[in-house]
Amino acid sequence: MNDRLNTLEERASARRPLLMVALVAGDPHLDATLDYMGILAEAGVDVVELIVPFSEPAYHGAVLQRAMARAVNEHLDWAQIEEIAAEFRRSYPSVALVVSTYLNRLMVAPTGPILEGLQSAGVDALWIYDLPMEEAAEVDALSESAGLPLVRAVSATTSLERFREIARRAQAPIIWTGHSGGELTLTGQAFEERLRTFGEYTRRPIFASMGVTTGAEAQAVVQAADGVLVGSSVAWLLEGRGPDVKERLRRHVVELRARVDEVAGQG
Amino acid sequence: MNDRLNTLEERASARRPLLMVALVAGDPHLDATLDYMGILAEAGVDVVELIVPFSEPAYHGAVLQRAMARAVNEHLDWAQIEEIAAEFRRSYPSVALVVSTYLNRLMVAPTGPILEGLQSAGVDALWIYDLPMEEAAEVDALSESAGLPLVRAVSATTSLERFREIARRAQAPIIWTGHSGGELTLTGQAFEERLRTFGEYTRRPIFASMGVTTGAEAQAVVQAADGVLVGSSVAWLLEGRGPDVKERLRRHVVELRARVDEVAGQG
Amino acid sequence: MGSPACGAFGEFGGRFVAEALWSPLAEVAEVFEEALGDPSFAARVHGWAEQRLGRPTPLSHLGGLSEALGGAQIWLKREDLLSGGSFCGVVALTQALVAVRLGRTELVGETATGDFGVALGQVGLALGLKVRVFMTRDDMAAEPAAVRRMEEMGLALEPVEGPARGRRGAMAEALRYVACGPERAFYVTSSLASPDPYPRMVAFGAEIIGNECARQLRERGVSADYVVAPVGSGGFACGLFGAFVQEGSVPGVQLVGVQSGGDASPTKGAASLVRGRVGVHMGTRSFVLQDELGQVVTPLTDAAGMAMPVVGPQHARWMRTGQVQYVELADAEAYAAVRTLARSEGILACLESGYGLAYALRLAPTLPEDAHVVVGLSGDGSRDLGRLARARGEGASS
Amino acid sequence: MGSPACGAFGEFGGRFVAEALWSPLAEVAEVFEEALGDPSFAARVHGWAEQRLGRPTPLSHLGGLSEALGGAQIWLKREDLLSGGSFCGVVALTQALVAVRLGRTELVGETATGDFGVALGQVGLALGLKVRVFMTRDDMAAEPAAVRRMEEMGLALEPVEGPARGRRGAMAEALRYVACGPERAFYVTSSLASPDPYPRMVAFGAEIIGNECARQLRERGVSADYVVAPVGSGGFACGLFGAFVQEGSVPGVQLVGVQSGGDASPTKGAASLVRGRVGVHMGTRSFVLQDELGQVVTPLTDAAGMAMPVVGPQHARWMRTGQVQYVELADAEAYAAVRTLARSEGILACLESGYGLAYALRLAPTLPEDAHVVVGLSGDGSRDLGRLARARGEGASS
Ligand SMILES: Cc1ncc(COP(=O)(O)O)c(C=O)c1O
Ligand SMILES: Cc1ncc(COP(=O)(O)O)c(C=O)c1O
Repeated sequence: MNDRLNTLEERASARRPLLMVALVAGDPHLDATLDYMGILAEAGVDVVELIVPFSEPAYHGAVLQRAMARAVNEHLDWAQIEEIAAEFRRSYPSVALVVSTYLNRLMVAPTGPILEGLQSAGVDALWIYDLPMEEAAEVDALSESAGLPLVRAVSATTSLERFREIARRAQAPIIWTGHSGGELTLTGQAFEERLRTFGEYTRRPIFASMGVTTGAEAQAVVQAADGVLVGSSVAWLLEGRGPDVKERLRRHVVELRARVDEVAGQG
Repeated sequence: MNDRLNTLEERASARRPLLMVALVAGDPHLDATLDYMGILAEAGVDVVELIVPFSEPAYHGAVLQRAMARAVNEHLDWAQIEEIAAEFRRSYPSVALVVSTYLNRLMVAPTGPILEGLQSAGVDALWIYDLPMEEAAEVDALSESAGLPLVRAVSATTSLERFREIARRAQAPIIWTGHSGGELTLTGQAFEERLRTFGEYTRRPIFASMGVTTGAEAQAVVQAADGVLVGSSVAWLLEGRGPDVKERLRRHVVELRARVDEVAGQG
Repeated sequence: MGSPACGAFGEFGGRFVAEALWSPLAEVAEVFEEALGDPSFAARVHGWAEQRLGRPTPLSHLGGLSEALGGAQIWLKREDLLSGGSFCGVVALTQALVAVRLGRTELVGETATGDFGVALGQVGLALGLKVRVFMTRDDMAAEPAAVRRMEEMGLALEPVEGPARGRRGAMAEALRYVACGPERAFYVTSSLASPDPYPRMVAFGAEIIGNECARQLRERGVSADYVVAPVGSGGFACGLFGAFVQEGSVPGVQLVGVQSGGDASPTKGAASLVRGRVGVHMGTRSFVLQDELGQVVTPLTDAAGMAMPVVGPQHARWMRTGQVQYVELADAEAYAAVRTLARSEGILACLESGYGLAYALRLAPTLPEDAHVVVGLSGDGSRDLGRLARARGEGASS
Repeated sequence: MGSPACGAFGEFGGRFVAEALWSPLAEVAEVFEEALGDPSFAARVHGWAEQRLGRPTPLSHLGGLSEALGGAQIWLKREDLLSGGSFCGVVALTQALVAVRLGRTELVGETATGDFGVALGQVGLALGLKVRVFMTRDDMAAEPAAVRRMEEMGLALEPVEGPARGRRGAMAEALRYVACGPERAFYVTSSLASPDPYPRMVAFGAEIIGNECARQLRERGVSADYVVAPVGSGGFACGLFGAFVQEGSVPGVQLVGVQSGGDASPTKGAASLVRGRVGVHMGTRSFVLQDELGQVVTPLTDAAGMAMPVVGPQHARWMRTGQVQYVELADAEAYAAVRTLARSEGILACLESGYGLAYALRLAPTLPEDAHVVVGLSGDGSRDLGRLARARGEGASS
């Protein structure tokens, strides 16, 4: 496990809530994405999730579907993703970077070298949305030999027994996918209880993706989870664009960061 | 057989071509029909066919279908038909009168009295379009006791054997239905040969209904048949109406009569 | 006037046609009778019905709906499952095979909704015959999909002009065409109300349906207490009742023919057996909707297949003998019954079938749970979807 | 990357889904496997297929067309005769009975043409289940009759917004809905290209078709030399081939899957097995039409049922093993074949079936008269009438 992932674990153990923000690579073009990543880093996110767009984003909601549809037109290949990761890493050596995508995008060429390239570029972990544990054996091996751990997802349908197996394999943060591109699948108390139980079985930080759009919602999430993953509210903000989009992005993330930090040391 | 029907037979034997013209009773109203019948009689027709309209004139072509559709709206009952027949008979004691209709119109009341009423009014024969010989047993009996003979139809599908049976029963003119509301079913030589053969087996005059519209066509028909029946060309003329319709009707029938008479004594 | 001489069903039936048609129809009758005596003919009919038309259709038990109604068990004979109305299929097939036997080369028929035209194409082309279909211009405009289908099959489609009179106008034209070339053209009809031998031939084809149903009931160990079917000109009902009507063969079954009462005002509707008088129309002596002068009345009903002013002579006889009971129900009740079936069992029946269904929905709750009511569904409701939506919009029956 | 772990067909198949769906699908797989071991389950499936869906469909020998082509005998497996596509019926039925076994109360599925939505309503309501159908707004606008039909059945119809992507978009929404309430909602699909256990379940239902066909051939004393079927996502073909593909069971039969080549330009069309590469899409590892970056390409073809960028994993395996031969034909050839069949035999097949037919029309004249070619007709062509008329107008193929 690399230092940046270690740092996340340490912060989580210290009850310092974590913030992960997702961006779609190439929405609207690659240079803008690098700028946006910088804004996130400056505003203090712990992890940037860089979504590599896929034409068939079956497990994303309408906002991220639209963002990916725009980004697909940029025709990004893995060399470009590596470049942007490397560039980001040069400027922000301590902010963790997760690259995420659908499996098919990793099958266009031998997958091992793609993973190695990402690792060398400074990517800390890889999240493949449509690769459940049982189907992951081969990717697990490649991930191990490339030194690029996989982000594992859990959800309301994950049993405790299954969670323990997932946790056992996890070498990187775990993500609670608590809304399925729209509705929340568990709310309030049930969500908190489940997160608490799961938390007892892993040292990896658990980020919860819960369709968060405001600082207050983010704060509520980190009452129960180690961190919050914010995705579509950012894509929605970028979709509006206009001259002051960067400033609005900065303010949104700063607000998320501030409200999340209010929970520090609690719980 | 009454005198008027006898006269027709005598004329036929003397090779004097016969002319029958059909009118739809009540097209456009009953008084007009009586006027038109008078015009036919004055213009020298041998037989008037008075068509009692039926809502479903399955065996008539489009022109007579339209005429009947108009006449049906006049709601004529059998008493009115008798009246008009009686009126005609008073003015024209020697012109033969055939009433024709579809069977259903004779079934609204006991059929015997209807036939008797027509006979008393001076009708010479009754033609029921949809009553073939085999189904006519009961009507035959009623016709006999009412003294109102049935007109029998023959056609291109009538075999010689069948014709002989029809002829055996015939007490009134026979009608060759040579066109079925549209196309001729036999033309030229075939028609002539068939008519000649049939003629050898009956003394009743055979009128041919062949979709005749002009004097020339009528003349051609009576080269082979004892007489010609003209129907739709008259209904078509009346459909146009206008102020001079009676004069045009008169001229049409006078022309038919003249051309038909040119054939007298030939053949 | 009394009984017809040819093709009589008691005092009903007969061959009341113009002379030009007598001999062609007599020839058809003769060959049909001969075919009836030839076991290979029945085998051919049944072989084609199975291998080409997809028979038999199933008999479905409606467990859910029966339980919800809390009475008799409801069964459906599912002619709705075969596309285009399988009744048309068997009826066209039987006659087409008679045409082949007679050496005719062209089938000629009329169609109103287009279903029978399509069925003629299906069996005619398969048998190597030409097919000519007469259809009024109004009907053609109302059924563009059926017209396109016939065009794709390459059928000779004859638009009928003149006063729009649905099937009747087209039938007259088709018969007239046949009269002009009876040595090659063969008239085919789907109407039980037609001159002999057509009522016999239509029934012979349609009875396949009733025979299947009777066999299926036996296989399921069920004896029907009621068999209910819609009656327009009555071909489908005649076929379904055929297997049950013979005295003694299936004792104790009550047959019910349901006609359309239109908007329920007494002088409209299509209930020829309830409100008609004996007359002769479409070549047969039967019950005819007519005025006091003997003019035929055009029935007003939303169900295309029910709008017939005359009924097949078999039904006229069965009404006289009491072998079948005939009733009328209003259109609104038929709509409601179609909807009930769709929502409870996922089966979309045609509006025509709704009359029989509606009767069964009334009847079932009055009977014990071990009673069995069979309803004949004559076709699928795709064509009626627009009407159903409008009827719901008008709140006619929801 | 190599073989999937779950529901593998050689190196193809698998259950490539988001974590939220894993456990619900695993539970479905478990119950499905258990059902396969229970003879009463198969009996229920076959009973409902026969008594409710109207199976079997016939196998028709085309004597006239075969003779005209002057070669092999052509036979058609007639799924076109059952309304709405009987393939949808058996596939919905099998899954619905698994749902009942699992104690689920709501069927949830997606539909593109509407046929599968209607089939879900037919079997779901009959089984006392609620039914929810996801359909994109574009597809709803394109298929108003199917939408009305589902409305009449009272189904919960969910319009899917967002970038119009046909069945794929609707499928994503349906799966997402199920992930939110897996204890009551049961996902049902008609697509063979789907996560395990759906390819197995779809095949289990569809194989009824192939088993019938094999039995019907035996009964007619015929041994097929070729069995030809259209392949979109491949469910119908998989069902038809199922009975013939086992080595040894039917020796010497060549299976041919025909895909749409669209307008015949090489980068378009829907021939995933001819022009696709191995990938993971719609939850399964199979052949996917995609660009060099791994983005899925939307196929361009006139045939609604063929426009799938990914094919069921069974076909991927059969292509690898050589058990089935896969080819592509241009849309214009499919139109021409549909028209030839309509005009020669009076059978209107859907455009989708036209690809298989077109292959058979090419093949038959090259074979001797005692060879037998079976073509699977997957549905009726009513929906394609407009397209056929336009294609004729453009002189594409007449
Ligand atoms: C095979 C099968 N089983 C059962 C039923 C209905 O069963 P039940 O009467 O038990 O509701 C049907 C209805 O069509 C059926 O097809
Ligand atoms: C019963 C029956 N007989 C015959 C045929 C075709 O016969 P042949 O192959 O002799 O043309 C069919 C075709 O479907 C059929 O269903």
